[in-house]
Amino acid sequence: MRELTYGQGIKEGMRIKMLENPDVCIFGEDVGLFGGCFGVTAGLFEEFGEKRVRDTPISEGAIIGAAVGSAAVGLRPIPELMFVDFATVGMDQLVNQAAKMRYMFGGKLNLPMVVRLPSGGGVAAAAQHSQSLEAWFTHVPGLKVVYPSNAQDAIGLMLTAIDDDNPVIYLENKTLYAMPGEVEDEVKPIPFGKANIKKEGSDVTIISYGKQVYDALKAAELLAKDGIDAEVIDLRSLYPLDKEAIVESVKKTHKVVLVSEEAKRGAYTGDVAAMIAEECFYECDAPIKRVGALNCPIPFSSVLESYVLPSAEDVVQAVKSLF
Amino acid sequence: MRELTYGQGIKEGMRIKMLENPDVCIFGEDVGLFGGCFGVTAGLFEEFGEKRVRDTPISEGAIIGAAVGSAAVGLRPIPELMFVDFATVGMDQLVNQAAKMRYMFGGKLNLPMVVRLPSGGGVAAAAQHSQSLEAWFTHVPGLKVVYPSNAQDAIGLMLTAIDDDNPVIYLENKTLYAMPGEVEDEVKPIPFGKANIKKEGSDVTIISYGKQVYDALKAAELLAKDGIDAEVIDLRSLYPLDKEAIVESVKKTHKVVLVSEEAKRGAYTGDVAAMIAEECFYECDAPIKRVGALNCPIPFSSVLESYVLPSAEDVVQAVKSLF
Amino acid sequence: MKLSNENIIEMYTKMIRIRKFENRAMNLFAEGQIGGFVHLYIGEEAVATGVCSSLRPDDYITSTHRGHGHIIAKGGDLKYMMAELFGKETGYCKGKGGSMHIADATKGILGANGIVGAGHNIACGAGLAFQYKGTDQVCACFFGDASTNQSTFHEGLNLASTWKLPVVFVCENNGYGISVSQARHQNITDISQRAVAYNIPGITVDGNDVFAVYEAVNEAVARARKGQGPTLIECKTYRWRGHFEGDPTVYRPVEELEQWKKKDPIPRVEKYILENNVMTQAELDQLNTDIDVLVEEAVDFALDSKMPDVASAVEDVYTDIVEEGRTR
Amino acid sequence: MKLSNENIIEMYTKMIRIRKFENRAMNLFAEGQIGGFVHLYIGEEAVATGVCSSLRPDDYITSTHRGHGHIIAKGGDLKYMMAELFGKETGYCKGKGGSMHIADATKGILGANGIVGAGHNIACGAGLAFQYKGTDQVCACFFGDASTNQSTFHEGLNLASTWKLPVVFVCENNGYGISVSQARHQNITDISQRAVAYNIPGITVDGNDVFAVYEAVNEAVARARKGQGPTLIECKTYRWRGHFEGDPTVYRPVEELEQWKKKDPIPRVEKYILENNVMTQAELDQLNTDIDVLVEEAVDFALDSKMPDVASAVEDVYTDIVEEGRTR
Ligand SMILES: Cc1ncc(C[n+]2csc(CCOP(=O)(O)OP(=O)(O)O)c2C)c(N)n1
Ligand SMILES: Cc1ncc(C[n+]2csc(CCOP(=O)(O)OP(=O)(O)O)c2C)c(N)n1
Ligand SMILES: [Mg+2]
Ligand SMILES: [Mg+2]
Repeated sequence: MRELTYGQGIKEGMRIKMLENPDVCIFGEDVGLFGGCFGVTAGLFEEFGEKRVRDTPISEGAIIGAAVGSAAVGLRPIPELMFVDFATVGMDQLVNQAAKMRYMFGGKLNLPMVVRLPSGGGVAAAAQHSQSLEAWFTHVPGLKVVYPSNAQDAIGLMLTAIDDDNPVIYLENKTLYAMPGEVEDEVKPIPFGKANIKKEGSDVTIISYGKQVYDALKAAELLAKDGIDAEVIDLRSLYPLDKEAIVESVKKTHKVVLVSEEAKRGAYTGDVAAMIAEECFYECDAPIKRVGALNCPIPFSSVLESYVLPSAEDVVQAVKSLF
Repeated sequence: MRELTYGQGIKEGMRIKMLENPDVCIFGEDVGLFGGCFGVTAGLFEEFGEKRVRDTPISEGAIIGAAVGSAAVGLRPIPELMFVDFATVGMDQLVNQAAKMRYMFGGKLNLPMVVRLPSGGGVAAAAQHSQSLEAWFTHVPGLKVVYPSNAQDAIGLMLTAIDDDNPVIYLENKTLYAMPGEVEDEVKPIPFGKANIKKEGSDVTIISYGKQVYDALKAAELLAKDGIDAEVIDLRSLYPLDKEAIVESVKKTHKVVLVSEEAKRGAYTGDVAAMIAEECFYECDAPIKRVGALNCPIPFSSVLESYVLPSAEDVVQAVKSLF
Repeated sequence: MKLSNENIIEMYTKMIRIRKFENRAMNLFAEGQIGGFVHLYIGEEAVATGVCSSLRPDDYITSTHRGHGHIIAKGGDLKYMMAELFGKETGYCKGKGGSMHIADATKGILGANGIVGAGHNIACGAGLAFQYKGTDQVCACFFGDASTNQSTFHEGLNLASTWKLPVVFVCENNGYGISVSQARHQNITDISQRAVAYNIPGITVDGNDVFAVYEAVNEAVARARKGQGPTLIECKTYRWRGHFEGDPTVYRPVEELEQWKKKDPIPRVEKYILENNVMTQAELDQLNTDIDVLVEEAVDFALDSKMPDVASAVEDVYTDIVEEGRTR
Repeated sequence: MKLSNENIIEMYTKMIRIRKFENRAMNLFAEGQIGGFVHLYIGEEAVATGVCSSLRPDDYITSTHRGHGHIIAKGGDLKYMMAELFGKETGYCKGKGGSMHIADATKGILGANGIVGAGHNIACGAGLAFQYKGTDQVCACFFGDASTNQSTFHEGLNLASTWKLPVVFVCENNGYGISVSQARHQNITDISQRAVAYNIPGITVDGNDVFAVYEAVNEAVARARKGQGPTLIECKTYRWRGHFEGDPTVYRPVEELEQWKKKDPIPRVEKYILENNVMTQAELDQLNTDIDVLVEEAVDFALDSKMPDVASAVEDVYTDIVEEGRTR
């Protein structure tokens, strides 16, 4: 066992595959010498050189497009956009090209590419640098979407993502980059579609991913004091989704709260809630609650931002409302 | 009373406001002499001239961006993108600029603009010209989203949209353009956030909008033969959402089916279902069902396309599964 | 530039293949046998042909909504193309793509594309892979005049120029983006001028002269293979048909079309062939007949093929996951 | 071009306002009193000043992530700016925007912008509105060298050129986009060259010479007011600080910065002022002191202001709908 930060975990996943396979390469804005806006690629430029870790012009469409084209003819690129918010600039290349090409061409092309997208608020970066857009990506057939919450999962999911022959959206929470975590000496790939039960419990299921896993765990602790035994699920992979783990848990607890930091309206958690309401309605004996960010852009001022983003306290309240 | 097609209704809404207010103008690809790819603006160029009905270069970012800038300094533009699929090209201007500027600037700017986006499948236009992306737009705080299902609503919602001081996403279903409908001689603005109960019923609530309203109505007819009395709601306005109408109906029927032609995974209907599961769970006595398109890009071949898109028969089956 | 007779015959063959395929597609659309959006290449055959004849089989192209010509010129099989227009399971895309998405990666065809301008960046990606792997392959990127106002044109040319990618950018300037004439969608006459913005060579050629296109592209391909980076080649041409089948073309004068028909690229090559004894008239006629047959075979193949099984609709989204189908 | 003394003093005043405001912001950031992303304009003051001094109060600008200088030059109030950096309710954006989103529509400031390149098309929209309404207002659009590779640069310049919109495109070429030098993000040296692609005037000026900037922009503004369309003006300059506060600038040699510091735009104007008796040394000193006071007043104003009430977080999304707040 050793300790790595979340950011280092992401890097380690990439590095392992880069050592293994010369076709794996990284490009994006300031990913080279600068090491990326959040330092995630720091050192890789020095280790692998400019060919494999390449700075791009500020052209998000070109970054994604170049990933599509190079994946189509044999590379396994890992393009990085500096913030998920900038995916809006290259959205066509992601949604109409990367996600659909295989299908439109009758299954005759593979597009192995991993798009890294730093997400979320909490760093006073305001409305255009703090969004959570997983709901958009999970709505697009042809994309897989993962969102690790800790260093070990970051590595394991990255290994799987790079080996996957389909476009993978790899979301990262920027407030977690510096967070240290225990990591096995040799991390194994984590299969997509396998949730992680972070804490077992019998009274309520709290479903979350990314940063909110910590809110969920903290809420579980607080709830324990009130005699409520919460189960906490870290989805890890948003698509494919581990329905089985969810259904199993709901069958046990009969109560569900979903947590994410997306604007609540139209959030990914809504889709999971709807799935539960459709596929295991009779197992639920209380409203399916959701906790998210408020339905406004993320404000700059930290007092406002922390009010807008969800907290462990919000999760506690949501759970308590079910009892 | 008179008869207008859906497409003519959209045009009539724009025309009324253009006659009333010289600041209302239209721009987009081929909206001028050509009359728009679906003929919706046909005749407006001749009536109002090139200044007010203007062809643009193929630059979706510039179309939305020019709408933002001109709305910010006093026009009330109605930009058209030829297909909603192309919103991906101008997504930053829509989501990071139009939707957020007012908020980021502390409420000191209004952006009255109506973005017209022809949506949906059914015309063998394949994966890049057939999408339904309402789930993306309704997830973005700062946007309002409407989706008329008939000529009269098209007019009424357009009148309201143009008078609104916020960016409005006006979705249109391309298979409905040629559909005729009864229209009052003088159509009044239809307030946003008011659903339309198309058919009252007591056994199940079918919630839909756009083209699927017709599937819902047809399903209601078929169900009537089996003694199931369905209520059919046409949302018209996706955000703001008429929660009250939905809750009222669910309180009466205790069963809900939601229908849209979006890829079901991550669909807007999921958000509405989640709202119901959260806010009136105890009124439901059966799973909250959703009918949507299959989770794949829209295929070209008509046999495949009609299999992928939802039908009245699918709605019937979904309803029956609840009894 | 000296062209061999084989070269010339190959080019001529491609051109008439395209013309005949497109004429047939036009009739099939008019008869209601094929549907969707069909954008024909008639009148522009010299461009795709001149370009693709400069390429090796292992080179790549990206194409557009008006892709049939490019695909045929790069070696696409008429049978699978026609079957795709009919939405049949034997089509290139198993009926999933249709006219706007025909692709054949084995022939280096990265697909027609329904999004105007989408190919620019994808072509850069292909070029990047060749550069990365140290092969001397190139990617030719086709696009229309109006697409040169799209965001991606700029991103793609800048990237290719900055990284010296082996990409040849081929602009088919047919004077219109749907109904909007070039003068109304941009403030320049020669699109090759835009090369200045990226400090790369830019050249305008007669797009109805297959030899001129071939020569320009050959040079650009040679540069690209040597690692000297991209070139922008503008080919001035004209589309004879409406933007898509069904377009009444109210936006352009009939005389304009008539003028351009006089510059039909095909008779120009025929004249050259006969004058230079590349083929006899009889051989020419025979070749034409052969291709008529080929096209009819393609139609028969398409007609004889089955519609795809609906269950296949949910396949091919991913390499591994198969989505749920309808339960009805 | 003959400048009046008032003009010169106004420009000098703007420049030192910017410099002093930025230096103060730098210190406040270092002290941890303000947070978020702060991109300083130190070293580039001549650009914003030369541009905005050519504009009328009813003209507009679009700005960038590095917006403080533009906003001050266009008349932004230091108090409300500083309060916004602190996230206070008295800030320009009530604390919702922060450094990257300061705006003042009443002064024609359409906002700093966190998205690189977002202003190009928005500026076109403003220009379109002026043209539409028949006013002779113009919109100046600020952007950096690296942003000229963004999709929107191309879309915006093409639209403005095609429609002859009254927009002045001002490129602040400070040689870097974050860590990537111009030579590594594009294959041209003079960005003004890109004007060729749109058939509009393009000019490169010394961006550290406020008079040169002023003169070039004046001419461009005059053209724009007369309906002659847009101009692209490249101002070569340098940012003294890192890309954002906290950037260790490992990517550039210290000597480069030292060289540029010698070209500091402010002493150049001071020298002119003294040599040409525009002001005496004593007057200059007094002006500097006045502005030091102004900046301190701004800081005090910010410090004395309240943090916004959390309930306000959900206001201002729409003109009419107020979203639900937290129930806790
Ligand atoms: C992003 C995008 N915007 C708009 C369209 C609609 N559209 C299809 S083809 C076309 C015109 C293209 O003109 P040009 O690039 O000159 O090619 P041509 O059709 O003349 O061959 C337009 C506007 C599209 N398919 N994609
Ligand atoms: C669309 C987008 N991509 C990337 C970024 C991240 N980013 C912010 S500023 C910047 C560099 C901008 O360089 P330049 O345009 O030259 O302006 P400068 O900072 O030098 O003033 C980058 C990459 C962003 N904010 N928006
Ligand atoms: Mg064209
Ligand atoms: Mg710069």
